[in-house]
Amino acid sequence: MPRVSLASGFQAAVDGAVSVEIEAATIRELVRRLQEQYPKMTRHFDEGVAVSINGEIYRDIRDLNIPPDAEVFLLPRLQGG
Amino acid sequence: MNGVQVSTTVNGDVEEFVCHPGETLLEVLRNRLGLTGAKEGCGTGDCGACSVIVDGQLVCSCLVLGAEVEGRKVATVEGLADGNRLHPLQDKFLEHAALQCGICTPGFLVAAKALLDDNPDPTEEEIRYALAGNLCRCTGYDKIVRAVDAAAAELRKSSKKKASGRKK
Amino acid sequence: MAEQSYTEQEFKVVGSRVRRPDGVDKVTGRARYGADAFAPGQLVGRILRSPHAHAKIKKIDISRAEKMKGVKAVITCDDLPDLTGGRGPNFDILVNCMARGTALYHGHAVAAVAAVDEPTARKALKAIKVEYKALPHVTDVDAAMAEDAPIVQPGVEHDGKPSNIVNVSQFGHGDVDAGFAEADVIIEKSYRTEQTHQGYIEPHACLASVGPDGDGELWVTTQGHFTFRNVCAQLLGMDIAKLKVTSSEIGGGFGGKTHVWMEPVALALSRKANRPVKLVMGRDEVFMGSGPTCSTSMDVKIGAKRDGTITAGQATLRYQDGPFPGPWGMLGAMTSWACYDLPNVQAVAYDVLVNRPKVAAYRAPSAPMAAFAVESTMDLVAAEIGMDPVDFRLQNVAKEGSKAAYGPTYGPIGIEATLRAVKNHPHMKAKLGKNQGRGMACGFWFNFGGQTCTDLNIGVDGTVNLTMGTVDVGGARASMSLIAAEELGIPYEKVKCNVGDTSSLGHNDTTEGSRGTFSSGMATIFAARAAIDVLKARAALMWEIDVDDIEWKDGAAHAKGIEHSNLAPLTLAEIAKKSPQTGGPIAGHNEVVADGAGVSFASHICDVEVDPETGKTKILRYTVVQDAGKAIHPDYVEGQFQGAAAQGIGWALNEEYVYGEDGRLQNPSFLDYRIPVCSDLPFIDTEILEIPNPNHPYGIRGVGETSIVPPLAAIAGAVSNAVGVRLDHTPMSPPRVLKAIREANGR
Amino acid sequence: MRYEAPSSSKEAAKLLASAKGKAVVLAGGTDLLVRMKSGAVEPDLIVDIKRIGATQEIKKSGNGFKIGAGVSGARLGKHRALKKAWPGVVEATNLIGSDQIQGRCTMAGNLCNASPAADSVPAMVAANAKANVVGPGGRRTVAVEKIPTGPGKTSLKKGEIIESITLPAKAPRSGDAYLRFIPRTEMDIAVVSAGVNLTLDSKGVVKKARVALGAVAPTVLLVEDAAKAIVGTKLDDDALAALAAACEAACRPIDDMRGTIEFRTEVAGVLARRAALTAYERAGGKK
Repeated sequence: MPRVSLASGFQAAVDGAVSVEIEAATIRELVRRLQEQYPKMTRHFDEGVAVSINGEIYRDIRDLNIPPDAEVFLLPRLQGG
Repeated sequence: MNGVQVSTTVNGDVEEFVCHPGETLLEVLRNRLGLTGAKEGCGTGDCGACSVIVDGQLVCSCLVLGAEVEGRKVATVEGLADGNRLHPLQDKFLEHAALQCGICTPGFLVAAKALLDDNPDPTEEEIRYALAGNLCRCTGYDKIVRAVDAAAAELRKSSKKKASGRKK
Repeated sequence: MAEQSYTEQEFKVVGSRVRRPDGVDKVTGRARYGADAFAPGQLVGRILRSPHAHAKIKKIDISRAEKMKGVKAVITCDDLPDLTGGRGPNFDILVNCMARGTALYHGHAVAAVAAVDEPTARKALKAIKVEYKALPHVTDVDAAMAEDAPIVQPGVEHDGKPSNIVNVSQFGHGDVDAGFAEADVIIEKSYRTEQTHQGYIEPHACLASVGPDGDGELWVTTQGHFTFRNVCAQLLGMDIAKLKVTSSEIGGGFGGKTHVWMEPVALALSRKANRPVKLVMGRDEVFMGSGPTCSTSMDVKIGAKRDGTITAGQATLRYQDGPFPGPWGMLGAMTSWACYDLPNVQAVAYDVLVNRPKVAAYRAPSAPMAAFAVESTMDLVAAEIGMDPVDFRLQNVAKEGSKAAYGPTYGPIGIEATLRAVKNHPHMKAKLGKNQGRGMACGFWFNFGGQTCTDLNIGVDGTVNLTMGTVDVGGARASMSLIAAEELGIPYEKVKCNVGDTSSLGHNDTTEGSRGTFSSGMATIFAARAAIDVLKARAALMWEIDVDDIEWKDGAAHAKGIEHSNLAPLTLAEIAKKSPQTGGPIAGHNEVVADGAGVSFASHICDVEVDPETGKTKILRYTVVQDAGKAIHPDYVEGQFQGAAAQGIGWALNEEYVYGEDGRLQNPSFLDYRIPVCSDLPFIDTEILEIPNPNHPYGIRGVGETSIVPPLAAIAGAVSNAVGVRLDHTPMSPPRVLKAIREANGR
Repeated sequence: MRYEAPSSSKEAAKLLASAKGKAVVLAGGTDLLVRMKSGAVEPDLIVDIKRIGATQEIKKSGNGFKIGAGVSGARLGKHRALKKAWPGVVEATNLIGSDQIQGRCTMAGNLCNASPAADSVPAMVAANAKANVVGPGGRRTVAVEKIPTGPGKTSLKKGEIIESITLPAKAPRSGDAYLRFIPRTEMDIAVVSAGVNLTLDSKGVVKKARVALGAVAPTVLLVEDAAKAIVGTKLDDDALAALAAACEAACRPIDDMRGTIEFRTEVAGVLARRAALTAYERAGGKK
């Protein structure tokens, strides 16, 4: 079960936790389950969240398998020039 | 409006137009004559994107009134090529990738043309100072300076050829 | 995702320095930019802007202007009703493009007119009477955080009290207090950077046309016409499909044209007048009313052991966002420590509202300022422990497996390679003269991919039309043509690439985050591969053999196996010629979310000479080292490096927004907002490293932004070394440098 | 708005004198058109003086050079005799803006724009130049330092134009120089500037000096104390220090987006010192 670390801006939405365990095989599942367990996360997903899997940052891809021992990080969606 | 009637020559063609007394040459070129090669980057003579040559003299067309060019000869970027043959400056700008967004390019070409007409063999420093009135925000000027230098060499070569051709 | 993976290959045309397909138009003056479009019956639009930094708008009387001869429409915020629900980024865009009750900064739009010509439009603006009640204002980020600061946006609260602090972000790991306790040396310093503008030479410009049927067209200079379409359609209450947006040639953007500024105003004017309206900003309006980047105030603390190991790093960053919340401070915090592998690290960022223009992305937004503070402090620590600054950085450099301060653990990354290249560069060994100094610094940027859609159509003569949807800001059409030619196996000259309008392709994200070549490159590869599948199927029909017996190489279908040895290869052109009889047009299409852009690093070296009597700095030599993954067109990769470095040099030395006591911008012109001119700069040397990106079939990495990150710190190091005193405030303009010298000499 | 391009100065003066509303003179236009664009000036009449013959001439005579008010910086820079006689004045004028601006800008226009930071003015003041004014009441000659009376203001009366500028004949063993400080290498307005004009005796001692400073007061300053500090010297270090100190003492600058009071004051002394050394060398002095 992947442990999902959260950037500070999201921690209030998961009752102040730095990381949470979520049963998920893909990013899509992760996003769904996170919102099911922590409804306050929905606002963040609406505004944009990027998911880092083993150091690679994904902004929009959802159908990506999460390896069992992967490092998963939720980051704010970024803007560039 | 007290329209001013003006008769002038642009890139060798006689043009007649009526403009507002306060209308700039840049506005006339772009809005009345359809020559949008000269660009307005600032409208205050600080960026050089509107550079044209009037009676052999490089100027910012945003700082010239349309009314002032009565009887003058105006040259713009649209007149730089010789028929369907690009001017060596145009050619070298393409070869050296001396443009990115390209908005400043017409102004640079016209200013570089004025420089090389006056000084066929400029040093790097002379090129840089001659082009200091033309702002470019994309390139850091590196490839522009190289392109102008290469075009100058090309022009010197062809003028030498012409000169030796005449001797025969 | 597997198909996105990098495969090593020998390239035939990719990597060559071909001429760009849009080049001839651009050197002959034929290329059409934002202000170069004309429509029948077009009107001239102009915007009235607030002379106040902060003011209640009590009344706007447009009646006199409306009655003037030649005036066809006058609008205020009443003509742009709020359809956004009153919150969120699009609401902020709406409020920014036309003030609603309060003018939030000097230059904030309050009304607009459309008239038959420029003089009439100007007269009409003068005829609009606005009654203001001036409010207290604040333009400085530190002042805006003070207890008794004027409040920019009522409703914003921090710690339960009205505040200008809209967001606090924190990143890091470990225990910084424990880390500092372990340190032999601790350096703590404060820094400031002034506000800068992207400074594109082409002002914002558009031509809008909306009919009574609700259909509209917008010709606009933008980095993202699909995004502009979506935003404008929402703000105007139009159907997305009925607003066609065409991106003109774009005269520079650097992030400033990723944001919608005045386009809804042009559309609203056109809708009211039922005539096309051309709206072009003057240069003063560009400075006052479109996206500068933040000014900042920052504190950085680094602790290290005498052997050069950093034990802790801590940064407190205060970024001003203008009057609307943005991610800018947060991005500063995320990027601040990204170059290093630190056991204990923390970055805290405050996003703060002030009465200045709405802040926009500027090339690797927010990273240059944080890097200025962190890298300058790195230099100070290195000096304190007597280590070479490059060696000190190498000892602490982030590698594969390092935990980034912004959270995740890095995969393979290129920072160490750029540092080693710097260490071995002849520039580092060149002798320096009197009053000269050398500096170096590193920089990081994220890079993105994103939604992308590309179309590839093959003509009956075997030439190829490639339609891309990401705006070409500086040579992308050349790169895409190279990629299509490579993939199809045909000459570069046989491909013609253009940027499609919003009605011709599916959605494409904005060209930002160095994504153009990375993501459209990927979509082009896939579209070409889709077309190759069709070409093979057509060859199978022509030969009447099984498609599985056909392979594609060198631009032709080859029949495999001895049983087909009598079949000479069919070239792309031969197959295309027969396409009417084999099923019609041949095309390849691709839509993709091109994620996996990978992070990017650069290291720079700079030499300067400072006149000790005037404080004036001359850049003597400049070298950029950056990882490009794979340079598709090396000229334009070098161009990105050089341009980014030049912008960084301007930022470091002379560019700044100067505000008066009255909260008004003092220098909205290229005369007094001093971007580098040709004679200010030397040739800028570049070294392209090619460490393939594992997440791109060609190994491509975005290259556009990262090299604006190191210059502030590299130049600060060089100037400081030249004059013997540390500069901590950009721009390092002559008055600031001379003052620092004077203070150091006890005068 | 009306545009007129008369062919004589008299006619120009008449047009300007009889104009209703705001009337402006157009020479190079590099300041006027910027102000029109910003709306700072909205003229009812524009009188273009470049079609007047006298404004287009550079005339050399025993009394020096008469330079028409329509002569561009670019033309000035190509006039060999003038450059040889008054290198400081020509350099100063050639520093105004880019090559594009040089194609249009004029010394007279630079003077009438009445900016304390005008590049050609300190050099002209140091050179003891005179403005030849034509107006409804006839002609008069005025020292150039008497033309600007404050930022944007001149002593010219309604209907008056400057037809030309006279630079005196170059004295033997004299030389002039002009330096300005700008943050970039080109395209900026002077933050502070200094013009120096020296005449030496046969032994290389400064006999006469005029030192003028720009951008440190509402108008260009002719600093007599600075001249006194170097007259009778060979510009030894003490004299140069005294020159710099006198310049600093004379400064009454403002803080603005281009520079601070302390910066302008300190650098005024630096530039005066450097310009004096160049002028000294040009006058034939050997250090």
